[in-house]
Amino acid sequence: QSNPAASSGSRPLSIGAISAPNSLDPHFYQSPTNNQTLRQIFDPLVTEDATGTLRPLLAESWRALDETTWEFKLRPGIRFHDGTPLTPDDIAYTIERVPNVPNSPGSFVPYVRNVAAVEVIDDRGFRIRSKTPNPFLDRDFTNLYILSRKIHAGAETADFTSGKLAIGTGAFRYAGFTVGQQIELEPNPAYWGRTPGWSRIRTRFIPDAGARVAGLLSGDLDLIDGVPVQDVAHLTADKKVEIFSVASATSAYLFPDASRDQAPFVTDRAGRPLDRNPLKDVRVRQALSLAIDRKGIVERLLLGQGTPADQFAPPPAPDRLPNRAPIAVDVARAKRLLTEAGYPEGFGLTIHGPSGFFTGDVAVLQAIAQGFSRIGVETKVETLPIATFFSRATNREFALFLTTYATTNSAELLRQVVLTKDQETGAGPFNRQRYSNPKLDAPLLAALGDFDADRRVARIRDALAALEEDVGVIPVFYPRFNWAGRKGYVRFVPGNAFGHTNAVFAEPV
Amino acid sequence: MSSLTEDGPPSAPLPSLSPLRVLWRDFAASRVALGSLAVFLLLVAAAVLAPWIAPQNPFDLTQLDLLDGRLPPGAEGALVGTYWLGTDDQGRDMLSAILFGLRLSLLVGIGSAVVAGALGTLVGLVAAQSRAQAGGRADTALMRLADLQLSCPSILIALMVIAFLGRGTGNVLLALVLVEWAYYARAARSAALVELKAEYVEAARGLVLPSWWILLRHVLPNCLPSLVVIATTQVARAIALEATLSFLGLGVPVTEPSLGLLIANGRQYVLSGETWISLYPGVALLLLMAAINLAGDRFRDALNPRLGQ
Amino acid sequence: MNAPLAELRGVSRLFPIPGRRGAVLRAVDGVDLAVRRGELVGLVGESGCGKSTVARIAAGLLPPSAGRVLIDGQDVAALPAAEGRAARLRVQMVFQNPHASLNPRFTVEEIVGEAVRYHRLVPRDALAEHVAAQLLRVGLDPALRRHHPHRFSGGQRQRIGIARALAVRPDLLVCDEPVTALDVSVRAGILNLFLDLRDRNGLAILFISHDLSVVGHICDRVVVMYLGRVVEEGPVDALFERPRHPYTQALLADSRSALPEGTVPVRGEAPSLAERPAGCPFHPRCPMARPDCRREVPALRGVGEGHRVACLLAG
Amino acid sequence: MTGTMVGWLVRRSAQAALVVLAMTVLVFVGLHVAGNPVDILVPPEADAAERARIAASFGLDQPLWRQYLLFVARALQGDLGRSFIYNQPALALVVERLPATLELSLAALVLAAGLGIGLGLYAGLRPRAAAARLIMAGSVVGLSLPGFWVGLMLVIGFSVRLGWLPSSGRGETVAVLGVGWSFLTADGLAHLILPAANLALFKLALILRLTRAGVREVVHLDYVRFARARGLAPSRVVGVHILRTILIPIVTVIGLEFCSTVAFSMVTESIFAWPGMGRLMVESIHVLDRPVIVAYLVAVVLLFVAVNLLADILYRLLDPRVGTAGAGSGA
Amino acid sequence: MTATLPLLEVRGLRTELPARQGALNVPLNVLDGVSFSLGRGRILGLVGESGSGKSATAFSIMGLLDPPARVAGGSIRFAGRELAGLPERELRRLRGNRIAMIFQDPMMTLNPVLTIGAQIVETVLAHARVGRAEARRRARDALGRVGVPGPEERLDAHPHELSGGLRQRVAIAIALLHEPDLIIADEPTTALDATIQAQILREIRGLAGGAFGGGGRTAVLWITHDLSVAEQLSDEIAVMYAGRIVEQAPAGELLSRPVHPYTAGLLASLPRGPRGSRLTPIPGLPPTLSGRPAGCAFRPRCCAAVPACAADPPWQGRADGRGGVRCLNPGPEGSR
Ligand SMILES: Nc1ncnc2c1ncn2[C@@H]1O[C@H](COP(=O)(O)OP(=O)(O)OP(=O)(O)O)[C@@H](O)[C@H]1O
Ligand SMILES: Nc1ncnc2c1ncn2[C@@H]1O[C@H](COP(=O)(O)OP(=O)(O)OP(=O)(O)O)[C@@H](O)[C@H]1O
Ligand SMILES: [Mg+2]
Ligand SMILES: [Mg+2]
Repeated sequence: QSNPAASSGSRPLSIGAISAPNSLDPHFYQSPTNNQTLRQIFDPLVTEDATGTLRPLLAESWRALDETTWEFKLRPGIRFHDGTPLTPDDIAYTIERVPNVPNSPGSFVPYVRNVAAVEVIDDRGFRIRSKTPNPFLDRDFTNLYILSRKIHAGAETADFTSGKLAIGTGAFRYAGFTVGQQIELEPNPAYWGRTPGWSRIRTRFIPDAGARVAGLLSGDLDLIDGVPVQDVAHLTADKKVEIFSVASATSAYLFPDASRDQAPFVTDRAGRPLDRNPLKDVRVRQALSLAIDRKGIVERLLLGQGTPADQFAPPPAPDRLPNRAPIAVDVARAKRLLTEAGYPEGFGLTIHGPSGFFTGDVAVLQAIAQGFSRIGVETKVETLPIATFFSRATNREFALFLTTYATTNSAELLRQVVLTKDQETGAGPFNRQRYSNPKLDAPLLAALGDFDADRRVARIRDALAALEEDVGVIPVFYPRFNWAGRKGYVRFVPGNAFGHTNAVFAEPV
Repeated sequence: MSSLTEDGPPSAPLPSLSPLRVLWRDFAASRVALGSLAVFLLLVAAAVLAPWIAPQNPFDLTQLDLLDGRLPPGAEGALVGTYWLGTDDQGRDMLSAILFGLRLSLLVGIGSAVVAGALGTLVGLVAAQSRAQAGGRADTALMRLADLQLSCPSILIALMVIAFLGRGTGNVLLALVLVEWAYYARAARSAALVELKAEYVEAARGLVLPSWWILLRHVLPNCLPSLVVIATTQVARAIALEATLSFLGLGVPVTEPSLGLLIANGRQYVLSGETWISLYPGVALLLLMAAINLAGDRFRDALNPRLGQ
Repeated sequence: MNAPLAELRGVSRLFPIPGRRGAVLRAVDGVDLAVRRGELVGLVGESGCGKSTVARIAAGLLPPSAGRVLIDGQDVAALPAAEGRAARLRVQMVFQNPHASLNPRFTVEEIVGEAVRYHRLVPRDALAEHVAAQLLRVGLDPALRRHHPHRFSGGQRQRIGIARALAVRPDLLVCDEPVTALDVSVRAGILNLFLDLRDRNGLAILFISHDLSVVGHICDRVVVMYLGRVVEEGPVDALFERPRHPYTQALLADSRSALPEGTVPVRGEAPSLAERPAGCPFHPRCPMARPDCRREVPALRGVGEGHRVACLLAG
Repeated sequence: MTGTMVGWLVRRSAQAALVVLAMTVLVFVGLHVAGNPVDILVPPEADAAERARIAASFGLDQPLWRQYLLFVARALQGDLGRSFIYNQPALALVVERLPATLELSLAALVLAAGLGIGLGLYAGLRPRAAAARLIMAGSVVGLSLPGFWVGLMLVIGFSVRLGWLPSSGRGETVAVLGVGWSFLTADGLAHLILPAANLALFKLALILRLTRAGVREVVHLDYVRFARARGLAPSRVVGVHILRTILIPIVTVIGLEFCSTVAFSMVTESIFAWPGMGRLMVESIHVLDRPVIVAYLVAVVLLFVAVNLLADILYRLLDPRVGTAGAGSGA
Repeated sequence: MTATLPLLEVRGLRTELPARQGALNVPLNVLDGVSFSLGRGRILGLVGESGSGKSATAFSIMGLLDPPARVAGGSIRFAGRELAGLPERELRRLRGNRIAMIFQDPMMTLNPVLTIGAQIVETVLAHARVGRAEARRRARDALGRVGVPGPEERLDAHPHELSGGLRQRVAIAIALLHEPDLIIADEPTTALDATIQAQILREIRGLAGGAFGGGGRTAVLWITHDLSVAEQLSDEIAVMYAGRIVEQAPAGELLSRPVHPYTAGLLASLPRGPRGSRLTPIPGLPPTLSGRPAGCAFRPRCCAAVPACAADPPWQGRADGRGGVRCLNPGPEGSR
């Protein structure tokens, strides 16, 4: 039924969210949950939409003057919630503050480490000088929320979390926060842009999927995120509920140990250790990739809530490889490849994955094992709680593991995950299997400093192609994110491809 | 009840039955107990014979087909004829999965009860003996150890065990034993303390029998009834805890689901109406528990020669 | 007079009082007691005066806090382990409660044969026979050996307890109120059994009871305890005819007739062992108490052939 | 009496401290083996330098023994460290959520004890009644169905289908003594019912069975018969003479169960989005937030000691024969 | 003494215990036609072997049989009122008020976890509409009446803090609270020693004789297996065997001139004769509940049994109306 008071701004919105921010300090912890939640109170200079395209926010316009100088112009008349006007110096303050947030478990430093100086031009314009050429500098500012030197000088994380200094330029104002439980917001009447017409927003953190869905169905909640795939169909059919979804920037992939001569958890079919590592052979990796029924996984396990992978980079990344067909199952070819590689009988393998890290992770891993088994690779599955999974993966304890990475920037994806690991330059921090491929490294490193957009994209695609050819990772699928809301009460238009709920995108109907 | 026992012995001696026969006769006197035992044995037999009677080996990934996932009961499948109880998301025949899961749950539940029971009982007896005869230092130490266990959440213990040793059925068993021994230790200790004060124990001391002999031959059998009660609930608790661990992603391997894991997995399909995925394993678990508890109750009574007949 | 088979010398026993830290209760206070071969000694006294404690010390079930337990003149505590065990086996106890003193889960055979088997007192193949012999000895049908104790009457159970004790071939039976729980006809059978054992096997028996008619009938000697101390002891005839201690006198008077006319009845309850009165323990209830009874603890003094009493007034 | 009580308390506290110490060693070693929180927390954009900085800021770059000694030194001054992910004092974080968990656990226990004892009494006094048999059969169901499944069923039944009770969250709270309690408001109470019922189910079955067994034993005792022979009303015979004697083992079990209730509240809190420390603990385990785990355990051990103490005091009220010595040994 | 209606009149009381034999319901007769009567101010001693049904008689009168045992027949008239089949509510009004009971074991009859005072007060409140203070005053008086020293302090004591003698006196005080017409005492002194037993017997005697406000109108049913106690205390003694009263007679006469062979056997097993001489127990064992022979149940153990004993021996009343015997072959020398 439609509410008579619809869109009059008098309706509250009650959200059930899968996870909770750990603080209201926008520079304390760089995570999608924190970023999405705080995006309601604070604004970045630039933002990224659901297709990975950058859009102006606090910055009205920007351009690179040369390889190390970027000029930004702020939107006029922006004020913080307490009335303090936004000035270019606040950008300088924000960048100064980032490295000085104590005890951060994951700070925004990587975004600002390259900044050499901020130069104020006038009351709206400023320049950012970088230490080395960085064609992605604007992208680095999409998650960095701007604070005010006047308001926030000397602010500690606790001051934000308590609400005292949770003062931003965003569409909503702080109205209450209990760590791990809920956050309450009210509209910012002085917002420069349009605010969704909610009288009040209460987001409760409900990690259990069943509880979120039940909360929606029982009317306790108006909008939920992280709708489990198995509930999408019946919620879609439900007359009182509407589903909203977006293709995510997440790529779920298998990471084989292709570099060591001997890998753990690889055996012959009888369970005896092998004297060489079959995963080092590109044909074996290829065979494994061909054994996976990606379509089946997406259709049967994810119930259509995703896309079978055709390459490593996810669809919202503008610079991914064009015109790729999804990788089809080809058991015959896979077996042939195995035989060519010297494993006509197959071998034994244990594959690992996290449990409860992303939708369907456990089920998908089993389905992958099903596929592997079908080509003669006798596969065992071991899922681990994330608490131990990532540490063990980092310690190179696995032969092949399933995980995800989310970004709309293929260059970043490659640099973080598959670029040859280098402690000095900090390259490949997530290259847990120590993958190294010169044919990938060369074009990628060149692209990372290239200001010519077209050439850069071409180089990135070269790198992606090199990875594809070598099957350095085995991409599996790209999930879809779903929200469910009360039909006729709320409409949710996801503004980016990272999941999590942000009331800025929720409109009353 | 003393009046009852004054009912003297029969003038003509009964044929002497071996103690086990007597136990059985007393046990079998209850029809409910016999029924429960039959159900229990049936379930055990089904579990043991699972590899031969199940239509499918649900632990063998090559026998599963994603395309048969989440079929309702009675559906025809590509790989196995009819899925009488439907399939789960991986295309596992639920009937086979329940049979195999029963195996694991029995192993985990009864295995942990047996091991933890033996260990805990031993600890409890030693503690009681120390309290009754030797000033109780060992008792204090052991009971504080039990406190340590009892105040440490079982889930955390399980996490640590699995962190140390990896996920696996054996490790789940170990975790459950670590979690449970203290219950038995406390129960055995308090029962043994009562028994150690009994006159027949004193009589045994008078016969210059050693303490360990008295503990094992006299005290332990008399503590058994209360331990049997604990054991029946602890089997339930172990299976439930294993299910909870699975729910939290810490239980048995996902490709070899126990009943608890099947229920945990099926839980996510309850709202979407695919209730069979968790319902049938739940019914199997319920049946198992009811059989164990009812048979256990009767067994405890049968263990008591006074209540026999 | 033959040498004592078992002897308690100056035996005391303290128990901590629950709930009161440091406070102790002197359940038995300097008791001397001797039992000779073939002698039936009665031990009587008010409930709670320490009879069972004395019995348990004598049977080696409880170590004394002070004093010594001698068997055949040797201090049991000082003997080497193996001999100590052998010595302790020679004194066996029969308990008051025929219910509680038999393990309900054992069959008669197991109850009687257990210690014999453990100590290898008879060859393995002779065990069944030995057990049967013990059962016959106490008048039980060996055909019942596979039954559990709950299927027996109180009297029969008590016989099982006695058979268990006899099976290890003891020289002394310590019987703690063995017939209190039985009714008269059954009691008669058990008492006969004791008399037989004494006469035929020369068994010595320490017999605890508060039924004076029974004690008077079967015992050779009587020891009277009050509040943890021996107040009077002597041959049964002498003591029953001329009780010297006022407590013994009261006990005898009351047991002969519960409603005696004319005598001065003993009033009041025994004080608790924890608040033992100074001086003679009996003085607060004693109809003849004198002022010095309040100060002086009377020692046992001989007043006749083997008859000793601890009372200032008895002369 | 009070003197020994104090001594006993002191001894008990010393033992509790030992337990805590042993537990912290276990947790340090266990979590160290389990994994490295940095691996879980680092954002995707992080580079090696950032990782090193994070490790250093948590003190994880030190060898484990030094981390432990540092922890002990700080703990002695009452500082259990800061949460890795919340950057708040871990103890404060836990204590802040303690009331919610306590409230849930106590509500569950009260429910379990109230219903369990009531139904157990009934089943024990009328063992042959059809209702009694039904109750006993029901108790088996309570023992065997996993709580996380039952929880969802409760939600589907009472929130989704019937719409009687809210499905999750804690509802309105009222501050008493500086902490918020939800059982004092109608809304809060409505939120409390389902999770408490879910948590109570297993305990309910256990207490029920225990009570029944106790009643069956006591009902034939002489003093119960004597109480009836004195013409006392059945309510008094049952409520005072029977119940008080069987209450001791029940109180013991309730005391023991309390801790498992707190532990199992993790699951219930997750299902019902109950903002208690169990949920915090689950989340902390997932990210290996050691200071919070340690603080949680310290809080639980202290609770355990307190509950044991309470149970001992209750023993003494219930049964005057229990002396201090007995209680000390009873543990 | 009093020619009026007896206070308690039990006629043909049959109490049975359901049992199965195969598929058949074969109730066991715990009491098999017990009859006796008791006038005001009189004391009847009830003696007999263990398991003969003495307690069952008491509990049948009180309506406190342990289920599934139940009164299956006969009548129990108390002050002219039928008790068998009286609803529980009515019975409750009588219990502890007009009919009081004292149990055997003073340790077991008082609830160990309640104070003495609480247990007396609750009994007062169960039958009298008085305030707590008044109830407590009455409790104190009751303790004083049975000679408990320092009654005020004792009220706050727990049973385990009192000696056996004191505990039993508390139980007696409770029995006397409402000045009952009938006291049923089930072996109340078995656990006590001679001096304490003597004190209690004196008190009971005084009670029936008019002390403690009983006005000499209180009747006592005294169950014991101690024949000498029964003799000293009672006016008449009834002897039970296997669920029946086999002989009843004035106390002195019964013991000096037993008529039933069983009574004679009981007397013979008392210690007498020279010290150390053997006693003479009754041969054989008492029959089990399920194995009671038809006819005279004592027959298998009786040396004077004749074939006719296999038929039910009738009750032969005494000429003076004070008792009788159930035996075909009675005689002072019956069993010798
Ligand atoms: N193990 C013990 N711990 C503490 N006190 C004890 C212990 N054993 C006996 N006592 C106390 O010692 C005293 C003497 O007890 P004992 O059993 O020897 O008396 P008794 O003469 O046998 O009494 P009864 O005739 O009632 O059997 C009693 O006050 C009793 O409470
Ligand atoms: N609830 C019951 N269940 C089974 N048998 C019972 C029950 N109540 C009584 N009996 C039997 O009834 C008979 C009479 O018992 P009762 O207690 O009246 O004997 P008693 O004469 O009081 O014996 P005692 O002198 O031992 O107290 C006994 O054989 C007893 O076994
Ligand atoms: Mg004694
Ligand atoms: Mg009786």
